Amino acid sequence: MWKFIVRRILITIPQIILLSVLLFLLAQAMPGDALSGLVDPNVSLEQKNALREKLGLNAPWYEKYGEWASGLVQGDLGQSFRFKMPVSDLIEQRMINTFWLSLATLIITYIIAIPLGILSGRYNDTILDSSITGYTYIGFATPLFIFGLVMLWVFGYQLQWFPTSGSVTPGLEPGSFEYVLSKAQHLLLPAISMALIQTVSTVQYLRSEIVDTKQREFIITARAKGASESRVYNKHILRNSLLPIAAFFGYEITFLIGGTVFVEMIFGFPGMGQLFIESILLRDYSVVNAVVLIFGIAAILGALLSDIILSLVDPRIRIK
Amino acid sequence: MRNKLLEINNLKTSFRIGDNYYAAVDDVSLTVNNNEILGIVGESGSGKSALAFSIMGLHTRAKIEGNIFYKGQDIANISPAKLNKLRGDDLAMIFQDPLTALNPLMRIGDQIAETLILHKPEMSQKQRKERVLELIDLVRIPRPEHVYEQFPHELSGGMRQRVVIAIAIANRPDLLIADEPTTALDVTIQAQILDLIRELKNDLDSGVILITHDLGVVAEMADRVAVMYAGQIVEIAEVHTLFENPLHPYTKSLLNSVPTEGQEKLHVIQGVVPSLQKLPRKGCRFAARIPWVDASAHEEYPELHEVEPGHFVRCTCYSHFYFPDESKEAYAHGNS
Amino acid sequence: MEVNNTNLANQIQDPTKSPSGLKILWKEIVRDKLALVSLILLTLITVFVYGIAFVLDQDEIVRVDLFAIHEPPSEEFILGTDYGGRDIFGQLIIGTRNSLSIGFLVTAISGIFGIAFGLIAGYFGGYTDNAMMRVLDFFQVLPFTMLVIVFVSIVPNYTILAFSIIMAAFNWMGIARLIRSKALQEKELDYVQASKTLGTSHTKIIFREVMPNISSLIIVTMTLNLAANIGIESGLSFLGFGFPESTPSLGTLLSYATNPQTLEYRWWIWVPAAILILVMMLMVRNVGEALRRATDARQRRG
Amino acid sequence: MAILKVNDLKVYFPIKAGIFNRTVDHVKAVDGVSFSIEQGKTYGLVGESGSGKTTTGRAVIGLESIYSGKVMFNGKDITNFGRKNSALRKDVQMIFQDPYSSLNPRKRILDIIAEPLRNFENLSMQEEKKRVQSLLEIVGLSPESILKYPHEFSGGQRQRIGIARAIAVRPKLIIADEPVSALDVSVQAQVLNFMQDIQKELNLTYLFISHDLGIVKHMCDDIAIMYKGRYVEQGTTADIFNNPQHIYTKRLVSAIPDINPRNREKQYHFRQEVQREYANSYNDYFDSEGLAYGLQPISDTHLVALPERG
Repeated sequence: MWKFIVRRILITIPQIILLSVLLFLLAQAMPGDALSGLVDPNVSLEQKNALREKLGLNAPWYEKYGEWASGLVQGDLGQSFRFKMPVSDLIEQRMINTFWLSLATLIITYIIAIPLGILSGRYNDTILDSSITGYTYIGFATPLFIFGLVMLWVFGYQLQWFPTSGSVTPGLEPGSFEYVLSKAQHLLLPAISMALIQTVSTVQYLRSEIVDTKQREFIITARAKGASESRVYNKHILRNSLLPIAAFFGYEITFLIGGTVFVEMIFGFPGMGQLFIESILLRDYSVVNAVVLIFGIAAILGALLSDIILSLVDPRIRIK
Repeated sequence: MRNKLLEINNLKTSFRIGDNYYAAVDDVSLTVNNNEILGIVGESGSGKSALAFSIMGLHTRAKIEGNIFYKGQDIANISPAKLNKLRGDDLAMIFQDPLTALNPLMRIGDQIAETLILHKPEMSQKQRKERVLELIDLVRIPRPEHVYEQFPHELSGGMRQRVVIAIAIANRPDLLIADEPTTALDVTIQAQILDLIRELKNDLDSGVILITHDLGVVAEMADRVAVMYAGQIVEIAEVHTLFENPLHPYTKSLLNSVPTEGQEKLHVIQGVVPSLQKLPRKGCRFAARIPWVDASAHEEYPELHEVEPGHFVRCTCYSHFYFPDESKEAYAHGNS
Repeated sequence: MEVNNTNLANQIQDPTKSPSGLKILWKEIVRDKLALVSLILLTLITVFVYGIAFVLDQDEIVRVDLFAIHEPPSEEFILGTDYGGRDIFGQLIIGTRNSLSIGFLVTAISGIFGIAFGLIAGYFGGYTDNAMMRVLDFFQVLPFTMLVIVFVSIVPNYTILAFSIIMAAFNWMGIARLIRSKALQEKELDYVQASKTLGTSHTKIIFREVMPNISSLIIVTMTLNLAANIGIESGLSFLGFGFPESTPSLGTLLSYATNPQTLEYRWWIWVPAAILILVMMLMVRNVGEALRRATDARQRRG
Repeated sequence: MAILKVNDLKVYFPIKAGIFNRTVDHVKAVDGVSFSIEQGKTYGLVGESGSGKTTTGRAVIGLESIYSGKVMFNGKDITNFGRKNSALRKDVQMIFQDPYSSLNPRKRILDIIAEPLRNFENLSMQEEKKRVQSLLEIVGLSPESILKYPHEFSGGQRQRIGIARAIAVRPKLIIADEPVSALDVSVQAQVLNFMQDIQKELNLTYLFISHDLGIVKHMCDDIAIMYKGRYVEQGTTADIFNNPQHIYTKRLVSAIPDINPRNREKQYHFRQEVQREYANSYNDYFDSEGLAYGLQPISDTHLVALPERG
């Protein structure tokens, strides 16, 4: 098992390096460079070129990459062209917001997925199952952004149960109870919207795991032992079906990343996704780069986490 | 002293295909005594496994008609709770494929212990573990303590089959059903597993139903043999009788198609086993495979005839059967 | 005809494995009422939007008319106008056509590449497979939406084809992984081994022996991908990174709803587009799922 | 003259381990196997799962890459004969175990049987069709079947179609890998009889791979017993069955269930006795790694794996 995990971690390192190279090259291809954000637009071309040379902007790409990467390792994500401040400062609060939004989404996703998946799998081909699969069916075919808009329209504007934008009501004392409550309130609608769509794949996965496990031969062995149906379910079917779901966990992060971009835009939620879109529109590419890099690393680590969980829970990998 | 353990009367197990039910086991009656091995032979599609599953009540979507009396109690028609009291305790089963018959995510020890938890709840945890270790040792798996903690994928096929057997015999069952227990195994392992089953039968004084397609296995193991074809028993007899004086055309053909000493040409049975849907429900089911035998030789509704004590043959065609090639004709019974 | 079944398991033949597999998939759709209705509706939508788009003047539709801003539905504008006074109905038609075209294009590009990738990795296995799978793993963990947006914003010559290629470049992994795992199973089967001993070349074995045997999986996956791609395209357009500017798109119509005024009071701008996207995705999925059920049911028994 | 000569054949599969997935060792699937087959004979290769018998067959026809050793066919070295070397390739054909998977379900019988013809011979459509039809007749199927698909046939019929494909380009050697083990007893007989018939007709040589000693005894002239990639015993069918020398062979022979119930006790005791001998004299027959020793001749035809004398 340890070998498996170490090998898996070793795969992660080139992935992260490759991701950073890819992003760096993309940044090079982006119109404008660090200079355009730094200097007065009225400076002459010659002066600019001299400055470029001085700042090392004319160096070959791999040298520039080395410099950029060593900065990254020290936590230096570069400067924002537009806001004239370190990207890391710009990102910090946004990242915290997105983190809470993602966490809330994940929790709601599982709160929905596990009971629905279990019911649907256990009572497959009943009316209950049909209604649950009906939901997953429609959920699969509904783009998140449309669903988000509808949720905002219904619960934000029509019923006015939730705030329609922002992450907290302005003017509240950070750390106070009202502040936390307001944060949660702002979080809830986007998180529920995302979770309701995101959860359908988990529900379906769990359902098909259960239906598959039900048909496995060792279930017959368990019945032949004289185990009651409920015991067969709890001891054999459920246990065996839930383990792969646990391993699914890390991959959810990948799905979340795509989702936050849409949800944060729709609900005006000041997180990383919104920052990303804003920065793209402002052509503030060092911020764009940093956001994509962070999300990319999160996804890579999520996949790593999934595989590690799998290797821990499945004895076929654990004992080798 | 042999007592009647199991008595099956007119069992019919049907599966639904499309809108109709088709009987895979059709009007089967048999008995099993304790300390006796009843061999059931047949090719694929004969219904032998469906019969085993019917006895254990393991079919989830089949229609079962008829009676299965276990020690006088009709287990085809009892509540699931009562059946669960018997399964794993009085009745136990050994499955064909040891690779899939064990839960891949559960330790060997826990899988064996489960049967004890279910039927001997009064056992303490310590007693239970001791018993499991004893069982692992009983089925001759080396290093019981070690194997107790292992998972199925760490064991070879033969070892896994021993675990399956250990599960089956954990509560000293009176009736053991072995469904092709050695088909997935190598021949040297097969010999060991068969010897083990025989010894366990003697020790526990149980009745065993041994289902197989291998005539050699039956010849070595069974006390009595039932030959199944297309869902029915076509011949049932004491083992020596069956091999020395087979009567039903199917039994004879089957025996002739196995290579034996000095045989030049193997016998080939014409045609193929009909599918469940296409099976003729009237007349002799084997008639189509022996077209040279006159149609009048068959019964309209073939029944089992007791030709000598304990020897039953279905359909009257047996007395008119001969092999079409000259050389075999001499052996055929009642040449006409 | 001589149909011979030796046991219960073989009694129900896997039609997707038999020559008439595609015919049977078709039959399955016809039998499945929902899928049939979906297919008919889809065909109607397709014919309708392509037909009308043919006669509509796109320049006319996207021309800003400041005297007709935010008009509610009327006789002149069946579905009203947007903030630039442009006809919603016309945009809807052309947008749907564009969404479908892009959907097909992306599905085809990513499908062809993914199938070839998966077949080659799965068939050769070993080191080839290992190396190819590392590449695939990497692509799969990339933040798809964001990279597409970044690419879209930096590509200088931005056209519909460029957009499709960018989308396909980050979207071929799913089908490739699926095909690869199927090809891995398939190549172990004796018919592939037999072809090798009979002197047939690898290329021929991959595309003439193995591929036909997984054609139903390919069809099912491509159909489901089509639904997904329509959704992804409209999502990107919604964010403003889909179609080139001034090309009508369903996602663009929906993006107007990020304005609270529009969301609350001008339903005619975004609701029809939302419904159209939902209906199209659902219909394509219905067809795809019916195909999948047909394939699965047989495989479980076969 | 020997049509096939295999000399010290080794097929190793790498074992990957460690963090970098390097090859740390090899599974010696076939570990130094030598034999030769005379034209027109049937040579049986017997062993349990994992013995390397199938790998040996697959290596001979080029489906496994050979680690070392030599395969000579008709005096020519075919050890690593490439895909392009069609003249040699067409002379060696194979019959597969599973008749359900060895025929491409998507192809018509015509295309299945014609596959080798298309690869090795340039026939017109008309000639090709005729050839396929005559092949179908040889294997006892109706020539009208050419437009049918494999699923329309039973297991035994499919196996015969597989044989028709194998003999389409008139090979000299056929490697039959467990050709009947997936079939029911009564169907086995049909395929075995048929294999014997075409052998006589076409003067074929068989390398017959099987785990079933009864069938091998019925079919083969010479037999080799394999265990863990090595030969333990080789000889004529009579040598092996009437005078088994190696303890593993004895064990294998004693394990075959006897079809006569009267021999039950005898068989049981024989088995017990062999088991005892196996336990007692294991070290006389296997080296420290549990592998068989090199072969020593004990008669003109009979070779047994024993430690070198002296």
